[in-house]
Amino acid sequence: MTAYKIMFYLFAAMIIVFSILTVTSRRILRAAVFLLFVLISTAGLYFWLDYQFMAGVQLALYAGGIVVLIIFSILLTSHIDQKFSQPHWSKRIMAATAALSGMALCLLLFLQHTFIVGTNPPIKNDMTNIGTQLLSTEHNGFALPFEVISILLLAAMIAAIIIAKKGK
Amino acid sequence: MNLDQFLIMRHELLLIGVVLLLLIAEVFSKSEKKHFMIPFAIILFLLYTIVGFLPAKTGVLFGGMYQTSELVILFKNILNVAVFIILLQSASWLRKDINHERISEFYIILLSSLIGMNFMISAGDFLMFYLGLETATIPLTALAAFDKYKNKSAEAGIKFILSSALSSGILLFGLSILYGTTGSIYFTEVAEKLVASPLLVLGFIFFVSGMSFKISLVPFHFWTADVYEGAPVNVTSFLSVVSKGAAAFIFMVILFTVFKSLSNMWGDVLYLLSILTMTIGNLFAMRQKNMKRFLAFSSIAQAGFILLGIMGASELGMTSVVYFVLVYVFSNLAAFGVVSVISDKTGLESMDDYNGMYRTNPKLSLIMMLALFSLAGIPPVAGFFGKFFLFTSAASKGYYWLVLIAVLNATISLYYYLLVVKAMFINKNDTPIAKFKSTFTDRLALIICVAGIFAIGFASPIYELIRSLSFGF
Amino acid sequence: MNILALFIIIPILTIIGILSTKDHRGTRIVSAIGMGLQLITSVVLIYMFYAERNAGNHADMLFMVDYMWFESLNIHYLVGVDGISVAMIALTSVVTFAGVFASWEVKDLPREFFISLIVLATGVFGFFISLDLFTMFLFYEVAVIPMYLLIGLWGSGPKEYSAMKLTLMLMGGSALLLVGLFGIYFNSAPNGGQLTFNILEISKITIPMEAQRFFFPFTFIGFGILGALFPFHTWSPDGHASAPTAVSMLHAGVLMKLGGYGCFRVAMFLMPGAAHELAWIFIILTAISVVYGAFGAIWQKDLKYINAYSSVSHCGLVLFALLMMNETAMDGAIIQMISHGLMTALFFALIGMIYGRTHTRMINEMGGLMKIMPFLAVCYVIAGLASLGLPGLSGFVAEMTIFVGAFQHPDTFHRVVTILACSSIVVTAVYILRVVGVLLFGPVRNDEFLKLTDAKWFEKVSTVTLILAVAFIGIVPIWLSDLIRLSLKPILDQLSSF
Amino acid sequence: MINFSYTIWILIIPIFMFLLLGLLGMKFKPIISGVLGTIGLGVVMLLSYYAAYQYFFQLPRIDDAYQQILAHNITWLNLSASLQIKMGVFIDPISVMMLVVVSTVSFMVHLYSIGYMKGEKGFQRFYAFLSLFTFSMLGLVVATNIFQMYIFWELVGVSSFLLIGFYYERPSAVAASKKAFIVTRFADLGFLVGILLLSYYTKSFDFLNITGPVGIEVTRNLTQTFLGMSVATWALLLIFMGGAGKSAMFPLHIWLPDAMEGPTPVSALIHAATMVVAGVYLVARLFPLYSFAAPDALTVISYVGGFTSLFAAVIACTQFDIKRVLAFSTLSQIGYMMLALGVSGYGGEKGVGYMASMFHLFTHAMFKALLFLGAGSIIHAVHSNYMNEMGGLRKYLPITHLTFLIACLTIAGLFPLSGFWSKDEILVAAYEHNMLLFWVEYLVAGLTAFYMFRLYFRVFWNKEPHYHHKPHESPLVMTIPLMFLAVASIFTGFLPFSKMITSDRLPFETETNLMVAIPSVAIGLVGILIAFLLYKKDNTRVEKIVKGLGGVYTTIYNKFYIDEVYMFVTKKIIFNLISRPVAWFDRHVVDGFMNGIAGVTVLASRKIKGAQSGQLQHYAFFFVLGAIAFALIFIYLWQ
Amino acid sequence: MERYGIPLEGFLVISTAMFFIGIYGFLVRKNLITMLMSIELILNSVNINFVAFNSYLFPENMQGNFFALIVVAIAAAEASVAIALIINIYRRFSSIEVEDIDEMKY
Repeated sequence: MTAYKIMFYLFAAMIIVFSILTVTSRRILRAAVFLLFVLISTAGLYFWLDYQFMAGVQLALYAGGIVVLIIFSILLTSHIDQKFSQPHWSKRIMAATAALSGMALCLLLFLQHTFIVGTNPPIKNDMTNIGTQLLSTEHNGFALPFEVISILLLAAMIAAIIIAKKGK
Repeated sequence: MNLDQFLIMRHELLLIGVVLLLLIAEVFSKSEKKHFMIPFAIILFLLYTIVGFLPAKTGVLFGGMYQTSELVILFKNILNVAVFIILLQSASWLRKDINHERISEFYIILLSSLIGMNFMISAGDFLMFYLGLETATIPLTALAAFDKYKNKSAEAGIKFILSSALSSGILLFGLSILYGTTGSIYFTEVAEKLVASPLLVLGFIFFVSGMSFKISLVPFHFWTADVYEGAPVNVTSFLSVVSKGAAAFIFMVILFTVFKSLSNMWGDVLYLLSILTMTIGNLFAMRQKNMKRFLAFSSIAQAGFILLGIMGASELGMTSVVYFVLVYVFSNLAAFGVVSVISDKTGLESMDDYNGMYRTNPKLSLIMMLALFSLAGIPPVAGFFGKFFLFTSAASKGYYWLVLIAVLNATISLYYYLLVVKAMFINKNDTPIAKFKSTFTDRLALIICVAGIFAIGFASPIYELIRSLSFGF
Repeated sequence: MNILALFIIIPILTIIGILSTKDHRGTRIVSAIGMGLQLITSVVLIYMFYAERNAGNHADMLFMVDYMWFESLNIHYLVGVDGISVAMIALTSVVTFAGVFASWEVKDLPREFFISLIVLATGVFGFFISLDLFTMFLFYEVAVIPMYLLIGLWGSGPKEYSAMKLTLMLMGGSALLLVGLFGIYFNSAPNGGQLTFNILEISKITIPMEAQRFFFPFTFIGFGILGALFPFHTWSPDGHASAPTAVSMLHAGVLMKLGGYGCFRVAMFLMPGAAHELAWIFIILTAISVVYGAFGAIWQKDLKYINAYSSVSHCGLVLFALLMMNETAMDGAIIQMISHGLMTALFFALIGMIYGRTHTRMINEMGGLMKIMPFLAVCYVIAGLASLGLPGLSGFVAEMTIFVGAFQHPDTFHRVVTILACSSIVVTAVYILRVVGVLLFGPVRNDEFLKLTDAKWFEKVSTVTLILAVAFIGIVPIWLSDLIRLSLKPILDQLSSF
Repeated sequence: MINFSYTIWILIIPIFMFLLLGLLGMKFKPIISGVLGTIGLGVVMLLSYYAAYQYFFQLPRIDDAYQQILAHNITWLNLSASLQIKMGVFIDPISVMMLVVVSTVSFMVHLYSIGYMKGEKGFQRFYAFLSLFTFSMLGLVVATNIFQMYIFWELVGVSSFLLIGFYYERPSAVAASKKAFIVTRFADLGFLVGILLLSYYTKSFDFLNITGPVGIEVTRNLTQTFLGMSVATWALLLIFMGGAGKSAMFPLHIWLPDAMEGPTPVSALIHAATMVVAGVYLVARLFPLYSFAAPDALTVISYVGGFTSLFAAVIACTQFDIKRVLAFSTLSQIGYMMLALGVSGYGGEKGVGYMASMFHLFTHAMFKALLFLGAGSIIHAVHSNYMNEMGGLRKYLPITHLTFLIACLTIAGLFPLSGFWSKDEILVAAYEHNMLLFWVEYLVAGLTAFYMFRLYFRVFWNKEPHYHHKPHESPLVMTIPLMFLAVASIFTGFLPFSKMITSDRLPFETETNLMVAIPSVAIGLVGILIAFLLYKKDNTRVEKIVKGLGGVYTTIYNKFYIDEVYMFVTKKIIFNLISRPVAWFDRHVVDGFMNGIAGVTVLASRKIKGAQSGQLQHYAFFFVLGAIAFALIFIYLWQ
Repeated sequence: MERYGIPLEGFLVISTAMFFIGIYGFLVRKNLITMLMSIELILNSVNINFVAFNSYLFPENMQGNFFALIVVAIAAAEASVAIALIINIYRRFSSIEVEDIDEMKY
């Protein structure tokens, strides 16, 4: 049992437990916090995999951005101390059945599948490579998505503004 | 970026230019004189549309992430025309006081969405495809809620974004599986490395579910009706024509190129989906009273017919799909155009309000009738040709029973289209919609649509052109 | 310019003419002129057809025009006529012409009415001249769809229900038909090569037997629905009952003939093997149609229902005779189409005119009309006599030819069904005489009716045109019969090749 | 060689008159229509006489036999390479004879009607229909082939229908016309099927072929049998069915008495003299075929004829409507003719029945027309059909009385009136062939005399009822035909029929068989005597007899309830048990099924509406479930 | 296929679990914001997949990595628009309970 293994299991356990808590917690702010934990644990997994850049983005954008946004909206729209009533049992059972059967199916297929492994030499996952690839217009270069996403973000921003902006 | 690349990416780049121009104009415009944005945007877009028709280069850029062909360019042009008509139709709606503050935003969001679609149908890998898809969808959800003083519009927005998010989540999960099993996100590489395995099928099905959401195929269609009903009419027409058309196109291209080797299976997936879609869509459409909701379900059923074309898995099939989308653009926009005109003038959207409309507004009623006949596939309007070729495509693969079911469904669809015709022409009404004169832009839009409805069917060169650009396997 | 193009162009010009008229009067005059021209054109066509034949042109189809339309699918705009189509076109012209006059006094939205009527007629003309399955199907649907508006807007009674039912059932029929057509198309090049919708080309090849067996029923029933094949005929009574006069005329008179025409021109001509194999099923169905329709008519009280059931019976006879697949019977079948077209149009015209006066179609509410409106009553009697097969009128010629033809099969099955079909002439007499007796003869039951007037001039034009046509065929049938007979040869050759 | 092509005018004139009077009649004064029609018919009559004269006296015979001449024969319709329907004029002894009969009676009726129908509404129409009828009947008579005959046969039926229903405002007339048409139509169905059967085997419709050696050979050699009878027998029996319908043989007789609803001249023309003998004519026309190919059918014919004659005579004794009495008498007499044909052989002496039948047809036409026209004259005078409302008319209607008496004596078969000669030949034929029928015919002869004189005495003698206004003799235009026909009734018996009209067209000699003739006259006299005793004076004897007979009388009076049986079959079985269920079935089952499809669709639409609940999470649930279900299906179930 | 003793399947199990937990949450949570959180779980699980596949199976390039990166960005955009819409809903309906938002149905 190496430290890596322990860390992995720790992150795994955290992710799963906090995920479950996120979707079951009856206080909304707590749910948001649990979500934050899930995202952070995920970032931990990325670190574990040596994907620092990805982990950083995860922390900054996801944990830092989205969760804050969510909490912000919670504050706008909800009473913090309000406790939700449980959803109707039939709904829960139906949803659980669907989710569990889907999960069973997916896991079964994942575990049965023999994955092929890439044969080319691995590329070093450092900032230099990430930077060049991000701006490369060649094969395996991601300049185009990088540019396009800015349009998406611009449009999303305008969209969010016109909706959220209070009218006269 | 040299000129060649510019020419290849002409549509996207020009469109981004248009959006930026609008943004600049918005910044420098006085807040009480926003109206001028309307003609400005329309003319700008018209120019862009015209430029789009000029001969262009085709090719692959960004190491395969972006690709374009004559057919893709043609399809982008079709979308442009559709959007142009929608812009015309939305002019008088935007002119209303309540929308005064948000005119340019409307254009910017709409055109951004179009940019997304252009990237989506030009995508050469799943990342660009997904990115384009989201760029096309996310801003649109805001447009669905554009009438933000209406509960229904707000409801449409939230339903749209949440279900769209769920669907893209599932789609993404499918894509991740595809990536995991093939090791690439590039279409060409995935196609090469594709080996049928249960996991791959799972990924594929998740991908299909996500796409089905965009094209509104049963049982992934439920959002459609609510969103179409709640959204402003012009946004609805954008959703039902442009958005759906683009999604159907790229879906077909991906099936034809990436999943070529799975064609046996996806033929059957589509078989099931199309039966479900046509039937359920029709069954729901039968009972609708709200025109927008009615057209929503009818457009669901139409999507089922499109699948018949895709199932042909051939040049013929691709031609028929593109051709049908072209026909569908004009027919559906004509129908939505009429709904939009009436909704703008009177605020009425229920089928019962249309009773006796022919006596007061004969031209609008006639256009509506032609549009509905075209949707139902009645000659001599173009819809007949569109449907006929779709059925030909399915029949060419021997799906005769499916064709039978489809045509029977077309008969059911005729039933409810005739209900509208009946309302307008036959039903008596003491207080029909008063006679009114529609604005220039509305009329222009409708004239273009009607011309399209008549011309496309008979003009075989259009069909032959598409055919010459199509591919199959 | 090819004469066949006129059959499409004249109606279109007429529609444009109608659109440019200002008032009701102009509308109907333009329609009358347009359809009059159409009638003249069809007479010229007959003349030209005979002239060509006499000049030694023995091609199967004359006046052919072939435009490539959708090249990649090999869809052509291909038209041409043989004697049968010529006869059907003449029928259509006559009935349309009479129909325009029968609807002379349409009050509500006359312009729309005449336009729809002419669109319908255009569809029918197009159908009869088409030699390409695609255009044929296109025109078929063009002909069907205006019915909805025509019945729904200008009809009477439960018009919306009937209009919807009729449209949907016919469209349902076209669903089957479309599958059949696709079946033919995709089997039109069994040995490789270009697929085609061209009827003449397909007839030269042999569609594989399995395909024939599968697609023949689709095609035949698809057309049969329009031809009121039992048990798919129920649109007909309701539809006819609710339709306005001219529409009933055109529909029963011409549109239902599309069914019979399609059955032999497409289903039997292109799939002769299956036609032989499966004929017995359809012979039984059509024999049922014949007798069943006649018995159904006896019990009806509404004039239009009576006539609708009688149409079921008579149209059943058409399909019945076609399936006998010999020269005489098929000749009779086509004469019967024409004959039934004319006399049923006459019937509906008269019923419409009577209804326009009495505002009822229930026979037991009327009586003694002979005294009140002798002209119409006499015409009605003539129509009735034509319907029950009185020599000297067209019905007799048709029925006798059919029976003689059907009797050429000496086996018991054919004999029995033929005799069964023959017996319809008695039942027909029963219901026709019942109507004539109750409606026209006897005392006047409602004194209100005594004030009513006889036919007006335009009504006379309408009925006299039809009566002349009926009598012409009845008295000198040989012209029509020979016109048809010569054109049956390719079809018979095709059928006998199995 | 004599050219008979002018005979076509015999057909053209009446049809022209029909069109003229039918289309333009309303433009003329009534009387002009009548005169025009009569003149036209007069020309036709003269042409017929001329043709008869030429045929019998000028045309050279071949091997002593009268020739069969196709004066005209044009193709009317091509049915197949071998079968054509032709139209033409066929001249042979019986057709010429029928031409004479039809044109004579028709002319008399035309003339008579000028007086009888005077002032009737629709006078022109009447004449138009009369012309149409005459045309059709003449066309039937001269038919060159069986199909032409069928065509005109139908036309005759329609003319009869139109004329019976002449008083169209009278429901009984309408009902009668309908009945006549439908019953005969039913019979014609048999005729048609018979024609089809026959022509299928002989490959021809032409009389020259099918009654010539070839046709007979073909049909005689038909060994194919169906239900124990040869196909030829079937075909000819079916054809006879058609004849029986037109000639009102039992059990298809029911329409004839009702047909008396038509104007009386029509009854005289159509339902006494001409149309009703078409059946006899048809059998005579095909006689060689019957005789050689289907003797069984002939036997059937003889029994049907014999039975009908007895049956009708019995009923005639009880009827009170004078026209109905005459109608049943007609039935009875046609029964005679049929019987004569049925018992006849072919050729020479053996063919005496055939000759007798034709002979009786001829004389019967004269005296029966006379009877009807006389009855018309009576009705014209007293405005009633019922003999109860008549009596003592001899004073008022002297000419009518005299001519009527002559007719009664003729039909009773008293020497030397024409009825005697023709009936005698029939009895001879029956005597030689079938004793049972022979005795039946004796009985019928007595009954005939009885009921005719019952009628005669009731009308012209007996007690005089109270007349609303004094009856008066009919005008000259009506009495001239009476007198002409009376003369004809007296003298036509002397025509040498066996020299002219025989089964093989060869003349032969006949002698009166006194052993047959004398009893028959005696029986006739007995009948007259009984009638004299019962009806000369008003007395109670009749009532006593009626009472004595009880139910038998009622049954006879009600015509053996045959009409009721028919009514039961048509109303109850055809209408209620077939048509009504068919109509119901159509509306509810067939159409119900179609509507059911629509209903199911609507129902399904309503049932599934809940899925679109407006709840986002339900949508999502369906989404997920759909995706998983598709995955399961295509991973595990799909091959 | 193993790294530090942990096979690829370990990641896949985590991601799958997270994915379906997210789905479950989306299906049952009554509050629109919590539904949005479930969406984030779903997207996050997908990212894990991409990254794990990239790292374990195809380290020759960074497709999975970048895909995940872009997904994060898209998720952010999506979340921002969604939140705007939720706020809008809150203004109109005075509630962000998903079950209250059913004006349009059938």
